[in-house]
Amino acid sequence: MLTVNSVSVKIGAILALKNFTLDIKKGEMISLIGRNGAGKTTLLKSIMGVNKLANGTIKFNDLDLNNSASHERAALGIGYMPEDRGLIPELTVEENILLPSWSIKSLDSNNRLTLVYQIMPELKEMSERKALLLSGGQQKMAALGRALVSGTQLLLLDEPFEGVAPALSQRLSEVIKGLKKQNMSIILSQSEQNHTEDIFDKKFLIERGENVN
Amino acid sequence: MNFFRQCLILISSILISLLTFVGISNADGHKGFKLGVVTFLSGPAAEPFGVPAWNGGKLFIKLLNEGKVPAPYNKKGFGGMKITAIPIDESGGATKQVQEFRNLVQRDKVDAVLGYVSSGDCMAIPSVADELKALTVLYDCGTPRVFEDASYKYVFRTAAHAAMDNIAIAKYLIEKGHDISSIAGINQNYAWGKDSWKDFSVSVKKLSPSSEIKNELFPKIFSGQYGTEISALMNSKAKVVHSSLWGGDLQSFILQAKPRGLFKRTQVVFSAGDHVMPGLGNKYPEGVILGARGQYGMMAPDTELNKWFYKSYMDEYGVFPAQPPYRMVQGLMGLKMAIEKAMEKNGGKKPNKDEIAAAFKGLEFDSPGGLVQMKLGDGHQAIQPHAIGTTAKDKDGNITVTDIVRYKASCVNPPNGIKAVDWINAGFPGADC
Amino acid sequence: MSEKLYNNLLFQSIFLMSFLILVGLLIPNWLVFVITKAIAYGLVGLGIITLMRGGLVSFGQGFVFGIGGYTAGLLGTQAGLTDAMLLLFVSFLFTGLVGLIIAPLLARYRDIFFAMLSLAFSMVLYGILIKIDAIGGSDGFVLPESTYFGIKPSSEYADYILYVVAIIMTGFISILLRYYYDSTPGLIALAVRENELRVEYLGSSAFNVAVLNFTIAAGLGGMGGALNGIALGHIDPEFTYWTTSGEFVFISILAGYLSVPAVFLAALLLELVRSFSGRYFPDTWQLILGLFLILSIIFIPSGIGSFFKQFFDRLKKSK
Amino acid sequence: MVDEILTIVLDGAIYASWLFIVALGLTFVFGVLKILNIAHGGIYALGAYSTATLVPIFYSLGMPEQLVILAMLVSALAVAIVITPIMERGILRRFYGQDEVLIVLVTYAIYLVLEDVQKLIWGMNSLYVSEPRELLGALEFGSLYYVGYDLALIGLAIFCGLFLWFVLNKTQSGKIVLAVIHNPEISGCMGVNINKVYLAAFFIGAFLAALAGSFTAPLISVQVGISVAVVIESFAVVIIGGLGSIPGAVIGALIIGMARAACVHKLPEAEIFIMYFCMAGMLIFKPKGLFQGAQARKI
Repeated sequence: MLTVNSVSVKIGAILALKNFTLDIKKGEMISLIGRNGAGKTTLLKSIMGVNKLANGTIKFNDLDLNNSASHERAALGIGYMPEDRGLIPELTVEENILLPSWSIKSLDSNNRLTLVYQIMPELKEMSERKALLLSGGQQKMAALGRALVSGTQLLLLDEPFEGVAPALSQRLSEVIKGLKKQNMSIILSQSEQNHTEDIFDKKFLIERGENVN
Repeated sequence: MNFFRQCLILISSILISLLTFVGISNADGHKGFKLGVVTFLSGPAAEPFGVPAWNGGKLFIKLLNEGKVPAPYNKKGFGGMKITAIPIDESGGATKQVQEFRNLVQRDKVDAVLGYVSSGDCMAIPSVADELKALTVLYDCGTPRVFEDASYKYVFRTAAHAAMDNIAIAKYLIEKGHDISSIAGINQNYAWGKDSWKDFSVSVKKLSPSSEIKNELFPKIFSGQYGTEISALMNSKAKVVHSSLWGGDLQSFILQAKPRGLFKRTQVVFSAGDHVMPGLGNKYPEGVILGARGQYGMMAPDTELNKWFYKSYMDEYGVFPAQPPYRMVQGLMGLKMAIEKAMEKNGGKKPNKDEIAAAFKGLEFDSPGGLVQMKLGDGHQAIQPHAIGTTAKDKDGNITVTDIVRYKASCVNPPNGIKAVDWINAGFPGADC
Repeated sequence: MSEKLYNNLLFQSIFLMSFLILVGLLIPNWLVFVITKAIAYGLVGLGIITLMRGGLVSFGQGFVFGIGGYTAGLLGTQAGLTDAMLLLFVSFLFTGLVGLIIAPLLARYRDIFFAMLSLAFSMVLYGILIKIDAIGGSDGFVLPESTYFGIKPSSEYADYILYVVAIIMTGFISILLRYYYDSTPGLIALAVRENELRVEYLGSSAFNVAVLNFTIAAGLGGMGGALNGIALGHIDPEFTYWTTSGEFVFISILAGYLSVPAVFLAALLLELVRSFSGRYFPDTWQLILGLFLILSIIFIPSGIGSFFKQFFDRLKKSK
Repeated sequence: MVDEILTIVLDGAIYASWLFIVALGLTFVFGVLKILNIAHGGIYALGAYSTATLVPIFYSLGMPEQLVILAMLVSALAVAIVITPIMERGILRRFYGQDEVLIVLVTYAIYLVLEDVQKLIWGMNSLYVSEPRELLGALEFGSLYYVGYDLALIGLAIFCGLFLWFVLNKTQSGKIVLAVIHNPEISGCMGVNINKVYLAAFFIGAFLAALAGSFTAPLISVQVGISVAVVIESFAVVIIGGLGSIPGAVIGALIIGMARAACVHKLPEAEIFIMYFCMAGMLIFKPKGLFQGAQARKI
C-alpha cells in the first residue's frame, strides 16, 4: 500500500537518505532498524511530508504523495507517532488524542476515541490530565493513541520503546502486537533489535541513509 | 530560478547605471535657475508643514515663471531665468539630509537650495553648505542657534527664529491682562520644544517675576497620546498652559484635551498654533491664544501683496494658507530679490553664488507677512513683524482669530550681536515697541 | 598551497584597492562621497556578517555605529582631535572595548532573542542621546573638518582624501578578516552555526566564539560610525535608531556571509537605490526602497556573495 | 495624594489598554507564526484611516449614532480582510522556516511600503473622526474630567484579551491553534492544515492591529506617520511580557502604562526614557520576558 521508491533527502548540506527503497503491503508490519542518525526519523518524516524529497517518489495506494502536504497525508489514514512524542503540553491527554479528528472531517471522533480507549484502557484514566504532567512513558502511550486516531490504514511509529521503563515497554509492545491482528499496516523504527522481533513480517536495515539489506 | 535571478541582477544593474547616467546628464547644460527644495514629504511633519509649504512654493514658482506675480516680483522667474525646482523629502534625520544636500549640490548641480523645517537639519546643513560653497536659504526652522553660534558665508534664513514667538506671547498675555500667576508647559522633548518653553517661561518671569512655574512636561515627539499629560496639566491648576506642539501632535492634543475641559479651565497658548486650523476647522477650541510664527494666515496684514497671495492659494487649493506656505514663499521672494539685485550690479548676467550672497546680506524685502529685514547674524538672519491673537467664534459659528496685537520686528527680536536668550534674560534691552 | 592562496589574496586586494583609488579620480565627486558612505555602512555590515558566521544576527548595530560616531565626534569637538585616521582607529578600539564589555550579556542568547536584546541596547542608547543636551540632544552636532597628518586638505579634495583613507583602512581590515574567517576560531564560528552542541562536545565554547565575534563586530561598527560621521560632518541620535540598524541587517543579508567584497557592493547598491529613489520619487521613495528590499530577499536569499562564490568556483573549474 | 495615585492608575490603565490591544495582535502573530511583524504598526495606521473614511460615510447614511461602533468594527475587519491575503499569502508565506531575523527584515520592508500606500490612497491631508468619542459622555473624577470613550477603551482591551484567551483555551479551533503554536510540524502530521491556521492567526493579528487603529482614530488626527511610535512601543510590551504570551502582553502593557503615567505626574523628565529602561532591565534579567511557553518534560 505504501511504496518508497529510491528516495533521497537532504538535510542542510547532508544527504540524510540516499536512494532509499521500501514497500509495505496491507496488514504488514515491518521493522526499520538503524543506529541514531542513520536516517530512520528522516524517512518517517519524509513519508509524512515534513521533509522535502531531493528525488524519488512516495506512493500511497498508488497515489503519488510528492505534492501533498502533511495534513493531506494524515487525512489519507496515515498515523504518525514521533520519536519525541510531540504532545501539546497545554492540552489534556484526551484533547491530544482527539486532535487529528478535529481537523480530518472523515473521522468520527467518538468512534476513534472509543477504539483507542478499548486498546489502551489506561489512557482513559489519565484522559483529563494535561500532557505537561505525564511521564515519558505515559506520553509515548498517549502519542500512540493519537496516531491511532488518524492512522486508519498505516501507522508510522518512531522508536516507541526508546527511553521507556521496561514494564511500560512490554505493555506498548503488547498493544502493537494487538494492532497487527486488526489488519493494520505498521512501520516501526528501532535502534536495536529487541523482544518484539518475532512480530515483524519484514526487516529493513538502514545505515547512513542507505538500505543495507 | 537561477536564470531568473541572474536576469534580475542584470536588470537592476542596468537600471542603476541608467539612473546614474540620467543623474549626471541632468546636471549639465542648464540655462535657467535650478533650485533644490527640501521639505517634509513623508512622515509626521509632512501634512502640517512640508506639503502645504511645498504647495505654496510650487504655486508661487509656477506663477513666477509665468510672470503673474504682482510688483515688485513681476519679473519672470528669477531675473528672467526660468526656475526648475527639484523637491527632496526632508525626513530621515539630519545626517541623511547632509547627504541629500551633497547630492543636490554635487550631483544635480543646483544653483541654490531652499529648505529645512527641522531645526536639527538647519544646524547640520550650514557647515556643509559653506564647505561646498553652496547658496542655501533656510526658510522655516526655528532654532536661534544657527547664526548665534556660528557665521556662514553662503547661508541665509529668510524667516525670524523662534524666540520672537514666545516673547510676543508673554507680552500679549500681560497686555491683555491675563492671570499669569502660575504657568505650565507641554512641549516636545527635543530642541524646539525645550527652547520654546525656555524662551516663554523666562520671558514671563522677566515680565512678571512673581509668576510661578507649575509643571514642565516634555512628552516625546510624535507620541500622539496625551491623556496622562492632560491629567497632569489639569491637576497642576496652572493659570496658563503653554505649548509649542505642532502638526499631528498638536491636533491630537487638541482633540484629546477639548472634551476634558482643559481649554475651559485654563488659558492655553500655542506658540505655533495656526497651521492646524485649516485641518481642524471648527474643532479648534475658542479662547486659545496663538501665534503663527509671523503675521500669517488669519493674522496676515491687510496689504495688496497678502491679498493677492491669500487669494491665489485659496483658489488653487481650497483652503486658506497658514504659516508654512507663507514662509516658503517668503524664502523664494528673498532669493529672487537677492538674485535680481545681484543682476543689477553685474549687468544682467546670471549671477554667481558670491554675487548673490553679497546681495542677500542685509537685504530688505516685502512679503505677504510684512517687511522682512536680514538684520541679525551680520545680515544673514531675518527679523519680521509678528502678531498674536485669540480664537473666537464669528457670527456664523466659524472659528476665527480676533483681538490681534501686532508687534514690530524690533520689539520682539533681539538686536544684532546679542543672543536671544541673553536678551530675554537681560529684560529685552533696546526693544523698540 | 594555502600559502600561495593568501599571497594571492593579498595581491588581489591591493590590486583592487589601487584600482578603486584610481577610479576615484575619474568619477564625479558625489559618487566618491556615496562610495565612502557605502564603505562606512559596509563596515557595519561586515560586523554583522562576522556574527552571522556564528549564527547570530544583531538588529541593534546602530548601538555600536552610534558609539563610534559619537566617539569620533566628541574627540573632535571636545579634545580637538581631528586627524581622520586617528579618529577612525580610536573609534574602532573604543567601540570594540565597549563591545567586549557588553558581549557577555548578549552572548548567552540566540536567534530572535539576540536580535531583540541588541535592538533594545541601541534603543536605550538612543533614549540617552536625545536626552543629553550638552551634545546636541536630538539635533546632534557638527564635526570639525578633518585633517591628515596635521594637514587640512582644501575642500575640493577633502572628499577624495577621505575616500582613499577609507579604502586603504577598510581594505586591510577586510584582509585581516579573511584571515580570521579562515583561521581555526573563524572556522569554529561556522561550525557553531551548523551545530552548536557538537562544537561544545569538541571542547570549544560557543559562548567565547560569540563574545569574540561580537567584539569584532562592535569594533567594525564603531569604525563605520566614525567614518560616516567624519564623511558627513555631522552626527545625531538617528545613528542608533532601529531603522538605521534595519539597514545594516539588510546590507548583510543582501550580501550573504560568504564574501567580504559583496558586503560593500550591497551597501553601495542600497545607498544608490535609496538616493535615486529619493531624488526621482520624493513622495514614494519608501515604497520603492521597501519593494527593493522585498524583491532582493525573495530572489537572492543567500546573498550577492553566493554569486561571487559560484563565479569563482566556476572560474577555478574552467582552469 | 490618594487622588493623585488614583489619577496615575487611571491614566496608566487607559494608556496600557491602548498598548495592550496593539501588542496583543503582535504577540499572537509571533506566537503562532513566529514572525515579529514590524508592519503591525502599518496595519494599525490603515485601521485608523479606514475608520476615518467609513465613519463619515456611516453618518452621511443617517444611521443611528450608537451603531457607530459597528462601523468602526467593520472598518477594522475590512483592513484585515484586504491585508491578510496580500501579506501572509503573497509575501510572508515564502519565508516560513527561514531565519526569524530575515522575516523581521521582510516585515520592515512591508512597513516601508505601507507608509507610502497610505499616502497614495488617502493623500496627505489629515482626517478626523472625533464624533464617536462624544458618544459615551464624560465622567467627573476628583478634580478631573475623563471622557467615557477613553475609559471604555479599558473595557475593550479586557474584552479583546479575554476573548482571545477564551477562544484559544476553550474552543476546538483554539486548541488546534495551541497545537500549531507548540509544534507546527507535528500538528501538520496530525492532519492540521497549518497554512489555514497561519492565515487565520495572521488575520486575527491584523484585525487586532486595525482595531487598535480604529478605536484610536477618534482620539487623534489621522495622518501619515502615526505608525512610527506604535512599532517601538508595542515591541517594548511584547519584549517585556515575553514574545508570544498573552498574559505577558497584559503585564508588559501595564508596566509601561503605569510607569509612564507615574513619570508624567511625578518625574516628567524621565518619561521619554522609562520605556527603554523597563525594556533593557527586563532583557538583562529575564531576556525571554516574564512569561515563557510551557514545555512538556523530555523524560
